[in-house]
Amino acid sequence: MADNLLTIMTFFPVLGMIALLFIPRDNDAMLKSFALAVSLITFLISLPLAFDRVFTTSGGMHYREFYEWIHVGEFFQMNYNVGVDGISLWLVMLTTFIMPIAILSTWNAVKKNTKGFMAMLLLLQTGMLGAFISLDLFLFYIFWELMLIPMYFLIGIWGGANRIYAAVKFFIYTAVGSLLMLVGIIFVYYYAVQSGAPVNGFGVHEFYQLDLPYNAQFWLFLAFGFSFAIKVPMFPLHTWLPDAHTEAPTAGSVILAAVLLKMGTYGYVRFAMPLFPEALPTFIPYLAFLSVVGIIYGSLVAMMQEDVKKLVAYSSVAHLGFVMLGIFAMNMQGMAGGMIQMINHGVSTGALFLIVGFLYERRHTRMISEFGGLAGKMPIFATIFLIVTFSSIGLPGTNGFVGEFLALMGAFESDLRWFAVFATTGVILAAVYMLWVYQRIMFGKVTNPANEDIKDLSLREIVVMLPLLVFVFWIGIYPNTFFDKMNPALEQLIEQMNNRQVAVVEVVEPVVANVVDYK
Amino acid sequence: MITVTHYLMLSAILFAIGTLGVLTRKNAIVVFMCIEVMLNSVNLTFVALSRHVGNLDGQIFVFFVMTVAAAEAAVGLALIIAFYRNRESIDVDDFNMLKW
Amino acid sequence: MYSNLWLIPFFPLLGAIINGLFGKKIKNEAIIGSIGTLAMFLSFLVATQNFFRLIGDSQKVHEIVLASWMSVGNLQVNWELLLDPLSAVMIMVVTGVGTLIHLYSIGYMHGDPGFYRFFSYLNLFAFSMLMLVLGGNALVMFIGWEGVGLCSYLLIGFYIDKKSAGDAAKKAFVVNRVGDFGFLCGLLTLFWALGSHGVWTINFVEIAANAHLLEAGGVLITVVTLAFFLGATGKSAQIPLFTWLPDAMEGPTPVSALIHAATMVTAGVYMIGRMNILFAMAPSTMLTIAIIGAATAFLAASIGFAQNDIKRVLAYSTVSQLGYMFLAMGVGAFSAGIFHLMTHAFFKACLFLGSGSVIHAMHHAYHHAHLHDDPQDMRNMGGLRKKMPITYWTFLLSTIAIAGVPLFSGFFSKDEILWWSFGSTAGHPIFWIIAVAVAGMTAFYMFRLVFMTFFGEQRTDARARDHIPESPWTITVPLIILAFLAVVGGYVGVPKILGGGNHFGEFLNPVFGHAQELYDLHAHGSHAVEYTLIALSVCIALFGIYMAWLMYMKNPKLPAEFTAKFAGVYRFVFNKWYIDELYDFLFVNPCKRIGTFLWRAFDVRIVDGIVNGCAWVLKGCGAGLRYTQTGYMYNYAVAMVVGVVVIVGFYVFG
Amino acid sequence: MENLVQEAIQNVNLHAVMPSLILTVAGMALLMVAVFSPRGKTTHIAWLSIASLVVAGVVTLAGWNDTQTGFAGSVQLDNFAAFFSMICIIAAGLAILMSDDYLKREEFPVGEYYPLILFTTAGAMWMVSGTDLITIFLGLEVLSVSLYILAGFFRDQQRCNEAGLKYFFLGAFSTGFLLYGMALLYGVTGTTKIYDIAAYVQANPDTTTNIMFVAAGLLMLTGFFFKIAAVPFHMWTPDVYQGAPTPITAFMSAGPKAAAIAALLRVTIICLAGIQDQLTTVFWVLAVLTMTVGNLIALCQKDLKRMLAYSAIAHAGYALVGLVAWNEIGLSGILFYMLVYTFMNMGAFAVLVLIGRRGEEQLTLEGFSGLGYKKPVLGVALCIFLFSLMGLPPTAGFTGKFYIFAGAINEGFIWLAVIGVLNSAVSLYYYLRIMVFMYFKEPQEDFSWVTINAATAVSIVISVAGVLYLGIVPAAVMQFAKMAGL
Repeated sequence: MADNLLTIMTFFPVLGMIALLFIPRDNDAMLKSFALAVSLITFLISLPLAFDRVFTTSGGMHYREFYEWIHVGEFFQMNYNVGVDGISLWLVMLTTFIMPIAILSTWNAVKKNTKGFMAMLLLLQTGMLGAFISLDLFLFYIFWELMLIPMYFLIGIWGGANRIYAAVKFFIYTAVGSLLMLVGIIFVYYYAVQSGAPVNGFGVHEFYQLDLPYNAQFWLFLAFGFSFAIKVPMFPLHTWLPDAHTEAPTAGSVILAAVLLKMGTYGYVRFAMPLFPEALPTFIPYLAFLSVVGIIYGSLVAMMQEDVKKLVAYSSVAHLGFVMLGIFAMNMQGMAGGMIQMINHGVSTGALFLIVGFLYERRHTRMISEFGGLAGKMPIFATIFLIVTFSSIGLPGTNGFVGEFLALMGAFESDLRWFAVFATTGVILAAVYMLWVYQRIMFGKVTNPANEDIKDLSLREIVVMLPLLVFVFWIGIYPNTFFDKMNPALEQLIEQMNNRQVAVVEVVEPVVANVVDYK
Repeated sequence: MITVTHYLMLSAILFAIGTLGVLTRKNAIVVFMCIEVMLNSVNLTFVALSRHVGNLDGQIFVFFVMTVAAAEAAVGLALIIAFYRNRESIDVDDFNMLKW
Repeated sequence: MYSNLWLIPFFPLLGAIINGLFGKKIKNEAIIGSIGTLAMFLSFLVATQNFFRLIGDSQKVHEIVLASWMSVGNLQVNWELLLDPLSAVMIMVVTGVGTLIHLYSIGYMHGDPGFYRFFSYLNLFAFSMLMLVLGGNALVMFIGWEGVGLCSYLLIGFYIDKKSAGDAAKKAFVVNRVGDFGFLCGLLTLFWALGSHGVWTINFVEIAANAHLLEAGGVLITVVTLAFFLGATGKSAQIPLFTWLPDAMEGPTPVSALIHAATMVTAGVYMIGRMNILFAMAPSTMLTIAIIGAATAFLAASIGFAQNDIKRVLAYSTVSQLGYMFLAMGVGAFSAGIFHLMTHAFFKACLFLGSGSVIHAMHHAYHHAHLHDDPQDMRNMGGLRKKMPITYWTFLLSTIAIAGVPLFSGFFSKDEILWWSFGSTAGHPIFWIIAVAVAGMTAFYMFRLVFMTFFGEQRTDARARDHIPESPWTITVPLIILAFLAVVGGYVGVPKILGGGNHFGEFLNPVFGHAQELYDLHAHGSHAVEYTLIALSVCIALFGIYMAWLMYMKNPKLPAEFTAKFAGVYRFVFNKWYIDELYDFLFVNPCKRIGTFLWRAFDVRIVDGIVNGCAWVLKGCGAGLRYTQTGYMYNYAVAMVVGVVVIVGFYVFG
Repeated sequence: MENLVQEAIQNVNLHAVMPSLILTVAGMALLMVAVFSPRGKTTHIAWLSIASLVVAGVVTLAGWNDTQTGFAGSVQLDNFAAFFSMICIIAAGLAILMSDDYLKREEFPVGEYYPLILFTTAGAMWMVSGTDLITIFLGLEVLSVSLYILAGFFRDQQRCNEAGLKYFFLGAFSTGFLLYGMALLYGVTGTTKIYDIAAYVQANPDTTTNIMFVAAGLLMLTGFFFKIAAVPFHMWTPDVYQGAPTPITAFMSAGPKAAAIAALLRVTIICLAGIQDQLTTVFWVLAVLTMTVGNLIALCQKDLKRMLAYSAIAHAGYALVGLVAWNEIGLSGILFYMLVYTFMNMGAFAVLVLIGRRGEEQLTLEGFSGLGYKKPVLGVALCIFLFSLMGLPPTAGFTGKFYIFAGAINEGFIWLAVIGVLNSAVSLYYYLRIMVFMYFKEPQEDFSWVTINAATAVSIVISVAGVLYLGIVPAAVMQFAKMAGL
């Protein structure tokens, strides 16, 4: 079990999907519960990872699995080469954790063709998990593209009014980026082969050691970075996101926000940055600039939205801006902040989309103006919404704060100080748009008669939200659970990049401050 | 004294005539004839060159070209007839149902 | 030894959780109320115990590490509490006043559907406030810092169906966020600044111990302290961020008393006190603080003249008094600032609760008479001293205290500040003049308030007049206790010159003395000067009271004439100097406009337009190209020939 | 004298032509069978021709790795030829499988149909194994002539006539150029055997600068460009593909095209290696043009068959990329890609065959509305083929493209690769649109006329299997392609 846990975890959902196809399509209840069971089992399978102490001690890859896959003489070797380290660990956990929630959240939302819906979700999960554990660029690319297909159908079939446009846009926009990355991947491989460098198929660890000329790194980083930037999404490549989010069904939005967007940021951490460290300093200022623009721009645009879901979508742009800024600080605080902020965004924004979903299920509209004064009608909902709102604002004690604070701290320590100052204004703007929307939906008198007899959350919906709330506070109050496992990997990563002569702000060794009593 | 060059020139001219014919004529049969002219100019080239390089491969080639031309003629005319049955016309301008 | 310190914030948290989760089930107000109050009272007991333990202790600074919070690279943050004289004073104030106000709320909130919610929030607030004051490092403090912000948001917006309440709540939080922006920038810059000297810490004690690594009066320290001060202005409603406090009066009156008078709004002052060494190192910042403080004090007092809403008057008075405290901090009179903070907590809490008691009564009366007049408008009051004697007496005493009449608490604290603002090395006579002027104004508008509310003929609607009751004991008891404190509270810090031993200052010395002597902050001047100043200030205060009596007791025509004469000035002052409008014009509306522009014009048209444009262009090309497929065979042939000619020609002739 | 004859007879070596010989004989025999079998009964002929294809396939595979040269070196059945022969056989087999029911539906069950496919295949085999310009030409013509007939097979359908005629005229026209090129080549080198030509060029290098030689080579290539539908010689493709009977369209787009590419490869790599630089430029330009034009025009097609025709053009462009690379990876990449393409494209057409109605009127995008719900299995199958055509993992289309672009990048043609991938990004749009109609639109009719018959189902299943197999575990076949590389 243990020695190929990852494989089992990754492909269990797709097996479940195949099994699901044999369930009669009209038996909704069974389909749902089966899918839920599959996702839950996947979560259970993945649990041992979270409790494995090995991550706290060594930052390397664990649970490695390696099988030769496509070997054609000296033409190319692709291997099935997977593993997790402290960086991917929590993203994997997030994926397996969010999936049951997503499935449970759509219990009543999905009316037509439940079978297909569940099948797509499970297929999607395999794609996401695979992408996170791949240590072979080719394998990574395959899972990366595999994610597009189910998402395309999720948006296109079960989506809203403008779903076709959104789905096609999502698909092509992300594909354009990844195709350029494909060229990059192939180039890296053949450069390595021709320069006689040791390669292990498309194994990323061998490529880390590959010393590409600066010129090549420049273009390659452009290719990889572009593809990941679309997925993140960084301003100005973000416009597919509002459409996709708004049109996607709740579960789709949740997964899209919680996991798919992380693919981009994860891609930067795992591939784009360590593979091309010499080119990195050239780009960091621009990327940091774009991140900051994303933060402010996303917030300002989110502020004026009339559609809650669009608002949340734009707020994602802002949140991911913090993630990117932290990562580009390239020091422990920044990296760790960025990583934890990925998880936070998954939890908080996921929760927000669920909340929007609850509202939509009740009123079949997402227009803020349609609501108002719900706090009196649905107190439980009000409380949960409030907590999530403040976690998304980044109130200390909730997860959001830890991420934003560390990301900013990292940026302040690095050369990105001035960007960080502007980024910090995002803290204000976040409060503005989140509190404003909360006020417009929850406070005031009930003006719209349609809201008069609106129901409070059902038990199922509460059950859906609770785990997320737990993590809101857990990460907020004791984030070390996550940092302990994250730090070694990050340290290793940063050291490795520093060794490749990356210009990062040098870290002064802490000296013990002599504590004096003043008297 | 007539050298191989003259033959080649002649065949080239014939080939050009054939080509232009295909481009300009509208009657399917005529177009087909033009193509035949092209093929025969090629034959001429082969024969001339065969004589020039001094082996028979070229002339053997010509035999095959002629047979193939014959076969094509059979098929082509059959197709034209079939088309004529349906449209009462063999004007290539009428080959225009399938476009864009 | 101080290991039970964690209980102080814990009890309120517990109360908050219990009431928050099960309050709805419990329903019974008595139980809910007593849970809340009991929680506060318990933590008050623990606080007292630790307080006296600390007095007896020679070791004045104690750090208690509860757990690790986050450890990332060179950043190690713990859940740690810090008990030193400063925090000791604060916890006493918070828990003490807090307990009384909880008790008060039982009566005041009686019958409100959100009763349990209220107590849960109130406890949660107490928890956050205690975390703020006990926090041993900047982040734990920041937890409290934001926590109180959250609670004030919740409590201001407590009446969820009142739109104005919602707006006020949002405004309060957002304005505070602007302050937090400053706080964060300051903190992060400080962390990096010290770090670049090899000390990666946000722990207060370590900061204080290593502050000397930074260049005193240098740019860096100035930036850091200014950033922190921005945070303080947000929390403590100073220029430029004071506008939220008056609106905050939308919340229930006990909230105004606890949060917006006694505790939360003083957080800024406390924070400066906590980091006094850094501020002491940055003279220019100190000057800024003093100026801002003085300006705020004056501005708010002037607005206080013209308000008719009883709570709003008190709100502006609070802003003005906070200005005092900042002035004190600015001139290096740290302990005086804290001292005034404490006394202010007593009398201002008492005043708010008193006003609450009045409003409660008026509301009750109107409700009884089915009228919808504004129970907070002083023009509907008058002559209440007969109807509610206890409220009246307590209120009067506190008013005297705030007016700075000798032998009352306000006198001592205020006088200390006045003296420092005049004689301190960081002070200046101008500060003194402004401060004294404000003292006079304070006396004036406070007594205006008293006269309009409790004296003169009853202006209340005749139908409601006879239904104005005195409040129940849960309300009056806290009033009495607070009034008592307002009277005697000052005696812990009677300055030497008045024969006291300024025990308060001595007690706080371990916190402030270090900085004060290191960077030479002390008041100097002959006793003669000091006596004269005291005399002057007292006279001005009395003059203010006299003016109030003249205008609102002797001949009530005067105010009308005044306003008629100085209509322009009056309108300007009445509309709070149009600050809100200014901010709307400068920040709020532009933001909205920019947001709309970015979204509708930029994002949709340009950014997304480019994306769709690419698709459109490609499709266009396709649509154009397909017409090369004319369907005519000879065109196809032409294409082929052209192809051949080009390809061959390119090599044969090119 | 006798020993000359002896020698000639020894030179024949029928092993070298055994597969095509089998198909030819079978074809003739089946023609007889067709004559003597009752009107409208063609199913048995279909199965017999399948059988003959299987036999031919087995024989071909049996000859793997032992190169047979026949007819005095004018035919050479090497791995390269064998690989392409297999592609043609598979294409023909799939085409026949989907034909039987189709002919009945079109009410034109005529027996000659199947022998003609066999002849085409035989011709294709001659073409791929020909090492003499004559044999290549013969193969090409045998293939073409039978295809002319098949393209215009439904003689009472005007679109079909037109398709046939256009194909015939333009085909013959291009043959002219091909022949003229061959003639000049013969004139320069004095031989028609391509290895001798190569040897001649080796012997006197100045040939490569001989304008006559260059012109001859390019003229000859245009003939092949026409067959593989490279821009600007592509214009017949959409019309013919649209008009021809669907199974024939499918077959054309796979088998003959593969054969043409094979011949192109052999001739280019062996005879014209001397002028590689010039040719690379030509191929580069043609590849880019072909990809781009094909994809762009496909963007705004409503008729499925026509859309797939343009996509076929684009895919020819991708194949040319491998030729630009002109290295082992690129060239064997082409082999692999043609196989992949055979499966995915014929699979897609097989689905079209099922969806179509008599007269082919129903093959517009709207006609596909809601297909995914009414006929889920067909829908999924078509989706797999489309994803493969897009080049998305884990389908064969991806591995194929990867193989080819790998070749180009390995040779340093980065920009070509970039253009290539951007093109496939463009192509996403029109493939996705088909799915949009299949799944995102409400059904307009219930597709009651769609009856899934065994044979076509089999062809679809085979294609799906092929696409997935070559997509997920392609190593083995890639190995074959590598060995088959020239």
